[in-house]
Amino acid sequence: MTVTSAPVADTADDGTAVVRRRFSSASFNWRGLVFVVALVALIELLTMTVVNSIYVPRPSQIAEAFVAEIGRGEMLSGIGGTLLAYAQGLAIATVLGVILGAALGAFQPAYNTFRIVIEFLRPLPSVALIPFSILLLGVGPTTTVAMIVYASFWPILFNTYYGVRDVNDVAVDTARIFGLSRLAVFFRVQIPSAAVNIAAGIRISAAIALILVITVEILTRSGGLGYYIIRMQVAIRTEDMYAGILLVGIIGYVINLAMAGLERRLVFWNGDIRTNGGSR
Amino acid sequence: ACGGGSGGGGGIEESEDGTTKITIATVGSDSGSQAFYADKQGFFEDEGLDVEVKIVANVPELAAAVESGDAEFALTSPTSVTSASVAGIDFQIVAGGAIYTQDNPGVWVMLPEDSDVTSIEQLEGRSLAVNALNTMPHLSTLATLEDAGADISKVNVVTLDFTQVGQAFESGQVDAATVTAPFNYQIEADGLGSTLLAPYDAVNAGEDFYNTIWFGSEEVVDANPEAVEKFRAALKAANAWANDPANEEERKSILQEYTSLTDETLATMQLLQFGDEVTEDMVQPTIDIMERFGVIPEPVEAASVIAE
Amino acid sequence: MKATAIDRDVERGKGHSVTDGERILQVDGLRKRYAPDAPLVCDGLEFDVKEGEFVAIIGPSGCGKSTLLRMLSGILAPTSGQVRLRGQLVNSPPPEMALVFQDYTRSLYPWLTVEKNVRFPLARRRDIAAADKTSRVAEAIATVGLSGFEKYHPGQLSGGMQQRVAIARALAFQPEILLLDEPFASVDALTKEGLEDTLLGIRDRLGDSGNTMLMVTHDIDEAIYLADRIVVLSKPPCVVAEELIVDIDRPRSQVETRSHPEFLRIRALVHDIMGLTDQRHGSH
Amino acid sequence: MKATAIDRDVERGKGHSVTDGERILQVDGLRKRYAPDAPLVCDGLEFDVKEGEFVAIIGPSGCGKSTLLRMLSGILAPTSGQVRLRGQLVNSPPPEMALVFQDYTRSLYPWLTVEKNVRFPLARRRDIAAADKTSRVAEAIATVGLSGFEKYHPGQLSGGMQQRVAIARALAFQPEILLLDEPFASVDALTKEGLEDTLLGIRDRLGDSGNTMLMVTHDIDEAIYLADRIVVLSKPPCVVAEELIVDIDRPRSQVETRSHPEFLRIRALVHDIMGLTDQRHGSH
Amino acid sequence: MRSTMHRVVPWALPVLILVLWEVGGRVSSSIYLPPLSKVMTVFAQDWLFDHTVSDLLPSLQRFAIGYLVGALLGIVIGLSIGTSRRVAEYTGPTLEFMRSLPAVAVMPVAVLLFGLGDGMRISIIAFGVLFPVLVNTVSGVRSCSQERIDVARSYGLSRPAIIRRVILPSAVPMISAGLRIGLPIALIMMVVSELIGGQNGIGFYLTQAQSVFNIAGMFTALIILGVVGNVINTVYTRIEARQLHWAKNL
Ligand SMILES: Nc1ncnc2c1ncn2[C@@H]1O[C@H](COP(=O)(O)OP(=O)(O)OP(=O)(O)O)[C@@H](O)[C@H]1O
Ligand SMILES: Nc1ncnc2c1ncn2[C@@H]1O[C@H](COP(=O)(O)OP(=O)(O)OP(=O)(O)O)[C@@H](O)[C@H]1O
Ligand SMILES: [Mg+2]
Ligand SMILES: [Mg+2]
Repeated sequence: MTVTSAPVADTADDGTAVVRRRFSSASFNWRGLVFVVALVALIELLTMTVVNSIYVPRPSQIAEAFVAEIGRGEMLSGIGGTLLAYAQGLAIATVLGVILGAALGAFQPAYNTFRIVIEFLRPLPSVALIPFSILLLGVGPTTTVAMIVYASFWPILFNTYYGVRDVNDVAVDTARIFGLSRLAVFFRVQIPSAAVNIAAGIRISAAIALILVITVEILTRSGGLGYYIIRMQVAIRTEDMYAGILLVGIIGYVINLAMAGLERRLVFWNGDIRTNGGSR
Repeated sequence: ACGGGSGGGGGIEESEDGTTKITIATVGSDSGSQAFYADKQGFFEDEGLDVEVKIVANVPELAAAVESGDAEFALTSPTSVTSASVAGIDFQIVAGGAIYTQDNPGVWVMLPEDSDVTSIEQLEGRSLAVNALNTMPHLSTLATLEDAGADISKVNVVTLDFTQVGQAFESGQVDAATVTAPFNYQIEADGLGSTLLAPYDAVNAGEDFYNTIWFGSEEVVDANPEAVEKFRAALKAANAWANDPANEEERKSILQEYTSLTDETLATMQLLQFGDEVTEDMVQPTIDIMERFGVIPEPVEAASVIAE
Repeated sequence: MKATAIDRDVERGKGHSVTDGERILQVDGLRKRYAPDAPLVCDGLEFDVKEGEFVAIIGPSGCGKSTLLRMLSGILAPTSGQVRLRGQLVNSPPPEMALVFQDYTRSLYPWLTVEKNVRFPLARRRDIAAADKTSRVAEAIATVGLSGFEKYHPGQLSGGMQQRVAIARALAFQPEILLLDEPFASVDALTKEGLEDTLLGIRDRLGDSGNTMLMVTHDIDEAIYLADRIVVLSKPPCVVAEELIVDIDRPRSQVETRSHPEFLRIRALVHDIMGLTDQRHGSH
Repeated sequence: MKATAIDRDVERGKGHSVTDGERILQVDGLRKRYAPDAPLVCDGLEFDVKEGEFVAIIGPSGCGKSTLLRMLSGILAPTSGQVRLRGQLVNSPPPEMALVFQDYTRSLYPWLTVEKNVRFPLARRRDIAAADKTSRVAEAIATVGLSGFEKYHPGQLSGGMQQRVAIARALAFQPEILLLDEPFASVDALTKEGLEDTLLGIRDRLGDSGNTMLMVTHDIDEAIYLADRIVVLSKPPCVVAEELIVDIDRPRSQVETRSHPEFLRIRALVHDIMGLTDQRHGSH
Repeated sequence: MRSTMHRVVPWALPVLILVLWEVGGRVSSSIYLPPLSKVMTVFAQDWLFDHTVSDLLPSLQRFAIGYLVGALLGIVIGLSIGTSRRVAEYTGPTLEFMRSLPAVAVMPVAVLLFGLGDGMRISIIAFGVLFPVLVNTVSGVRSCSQERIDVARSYGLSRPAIIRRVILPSAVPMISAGLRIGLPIALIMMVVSELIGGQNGIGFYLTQAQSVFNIAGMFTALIILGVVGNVINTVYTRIEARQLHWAKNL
């Protein structure tokens, strides 16, 4: 869902135009801004006229509250802890997910052994597991991190599993022919082949992890931006609550932008090279 | 850490400078605010306690925090201590929290602004929102309804977080709701609803009872009588300070620090009163009402959940 | 060497003698650069194709033949210059054209069976009756010798078989202009002979006004055997190094044509030119 | 027809005259069926390869040549029968062997540059010094005429260039036994000549004890020019239809060898056999 | 012989875990780890068949509708974003923003739009499923090889035809992975959505059990979720194995 190459690209008059457009889209996306502005304006209009609820503040009010809260510092005070827990959780989930997913994908007996347990654990909502986690890890960042790992681990695991399992035979056989060990084939062929899938998995999880860190903070009141949001909700400061949510969305957007940039570098060969030619 | 309270161990350690370190868990609202005052006003320190105050959300998390030894004492309602006891978890009440009094009930049944309901039995056949089933707000409302002659099986009870009630009233999704402070003030101020009655009146025939209490696991409580004493003493001092109308302004400013309530909300809010001694007759009514509506299968003696 | 150079000039003159009306394709100053900082691949290609003509394109590996075909077929935009089809600028794939890609593995659809792959371009065509489609597909599959493999998926076929599926797909489509990028590279000698004659058959059936074909090949004999004209590209950045008219009567036949004196003359000529054109590899 | 049949028998005798000690590869009753309900692809293949021998394998498209190479190299298990390398059963890829796949597009790693693709099989080898690796890689890339493209990714190369990267990779690896599956299919005539001579050079440098090579090709001239022996496979389910000894002196040269009487004799013979073997396509 | 092994092996680990659970529950005195047998007793009491009818079925219905709506939206939006740079540029930032919003943030809006009934719950499930499917769809579309698209273009297929007949099938393996990732997320969102304004459902049962320390009850709800997850997944894998055997040749 990154704003990058489109295989059936819009017709360009010549190759260079396409190239130029690629660059402009990488630097600044004016269209996206226009869309956002239009959408916000529409909501503003709707909240002023049709939707008249005190529980749905107007975008302008939220913006006002956002600026005020930034100034007051309260909203930002917990952000460090939130981001730290987020980063730790996502990092652990990525490492575990890639390693285990790849192992399961490369080694069918392993998948067979763990299949049922995995499928059993996967749909358990982390929300329901929080009490157990508190019991084991106490209230605080450890529980938050554990819950993030639990929720964001699965997409990475499964995308990696599929990517590694469906790697093309010729690529693997080539490496085997040259006498690479199973492990070397795994790291040097299967993992890079699956990189496209892994990247997509991480991108999904990057969002899930952010949702989770906020949700857990809300549910356990263990500080951070989530606690800010719930405190504002309980204090009936709706605008300020939405200001907090706006901040979450902005953080999510920035994270995604960074992820997409990273992905473009890591799996640069995916489609990009071909479309660089400027196909019409 | 799964074993009952093993994480906390039997003993609470005393540090080198003679202070006792404990962790307590409470909720971030007026009903759980004693700890904030004790902390801010130095009542814990006076007793030689070094207390870490954690804010935790709901009953399951509070219970888990105590069970795992993450916190020595925590605040909850008598109903959940009773439920835990029935489920075989040995929680003991160590100190009092917020008290219901007739002129300061803390919980109200509210109606949306344009409601044609004038008395509670008219809710028969309509929908009533409560924040959670089998809690005091829910059970007391049922008792009120039943006492008024309504058939409670015909009341459509839905669970709805307090924070959502205003929106539900605004869009006409429910016919009534049981609400705590400060939401009732806000709903009234916004002109979305009005107060019908206080359901807690039906719990103890209008007499005082505990709305919230402090508890710990039996193991910890039994093994650390001194720490329990110190904790009680500190809370007692905090209660005296908090219940004194002269300190209202200061109390509100501390409360605001923890809850982020706005000045306007605080101004309209009637602050809760706190109690020190936990007596059986201030706990038993809540247990009885639980039994009345079948939340617990058999009667429980209040004495069995109150620490010596 | 000099002599052949003169020879070539004379022949190039011939190549240009087509009148405007007969030209179906005009390639005009075509240049291509894949990225702003990449080297030039095609540096001003310039040639015409007559209606019904069979043109073979040869040139060293990596010189830009596939790039040229992609630009002709309108799927790749040239950096400058233009392709005209009956005078119209080509800037998107024209409906009367089909291209058989060099990379057959990737150009087949792995989720479709052989039969469905061949049927693929026809599926949406309203102007052809369903029964007609089915017979066209079956015929094309039979032509490339794959009858019996209709229900296979591409992944279950050998390289040469996959390549033949791609050819069958183009044949079933029956385009006015057929572009072929090394279509017989992975096919054995006999099958290749058969397919060459199939192409000639299609061309001859309709005479000069029939299908126009452009074929990239590395097999010089094949180029001469099939083509009316051979366009020789230089090493990259490629330009048209030579255009050679193959003045051998049709219908041609594998045995007779290949021993025709003109065939042998052109063969020697091309060998010479190729040696001249690509000096990295001297012939041993 | 009769006469050639006798000829062939005589030659087949020769093919089998190798003694046990010289045999490096033994193919013994190899059968392959891709799925239990799929038709048989190979039906009891049987032949030997001597140490240092150059064997060309030809046969109709889809007959099972790639399947055979995959079984020889130990990446595909035969349904029955066995492959022995110096008497050892081959059931996983032996370290002294390398295979250049027919499907070069997929056997190159798109995330690696040309240089890194070629270096790929060497990277883990402890027994070669880093400087040695670098020079081997550079040399292999130069041999296939791709100097200057070291930093390109496969997706940026033409088909023929990609195929040459795959060849360079195998050359840099310097295996004792090199299996090649239509390695020059997408390469132009000149480059091909150069690469053929490269292979011969490698083979001749070490004499009879040197590299053993097996090459699948569709180009009959190429097979004769390069090979010591040609194994002709029948149409599927394939068996060894013929084995022909190519008794032409080495070193060979493009010009002389191709006009050698023995070359022309075998050429005619193979053309004849191929026509007989695959009767679907009569030669025209 | 091999196929029986194939069938037995996956059950080895689960059985082992169940045995350990029973033993652990008996040895440990912790109220939070009731032995399996006790959980199964509660299971029989509660789920045969009172709560199955009153809680499980309504939950599953919401799950099914929400999942389908979310998956469909994800594929459609994913395809339009993946195939058109314009659409990607216009909607990208907005979607990236929305994707990071926790359910609590979406819930008030959902309540506003759909009320407290099933509509709200279904929309929340759909919201949860939408993004994983969407992200994977876009990735799948982007990894479709250019040759494959060019072939279709050279045969004069229209843009929508190319999307439907070339790009969509190419992206199917990735979409399928997305759908599979979305399955448990839908189950989770189902539970989360039942926490508010709930009158029935597994999530509702779960919170009730939690509030009265009915730990065995909590476990039965978790078991049900796990079993449902497994069943749905098995069905899904079967379909996938039958339809996607060509995926290796992409
Ligand atoms: N993975 C597979 N699954 C099923 N059948 C296969 C598979 N690979 C090859 N085959 C079948 O095996 C036969 C031989 O294929 P193979 O690739 O060995 O042929 P080949 O001799 O290399 O042909 P070519 O010269 O066209 O490359 C073909 O009929 C093909 O359909
Ligand atoms: N997508 C691409 N991006 C960048 N460079 C490219 C791309 N495709 C081709 N090239 C470059 O363009 C040149 C010509 O490529 P092209 O595929 O047209 O050659 P070709 O004549 O078809 O060669 P071959 O006979 O080997 O197929 C090569 O040098 C190659 O590196
Ligand atoms: Mg090419
Ligand atoms: Mg083959």
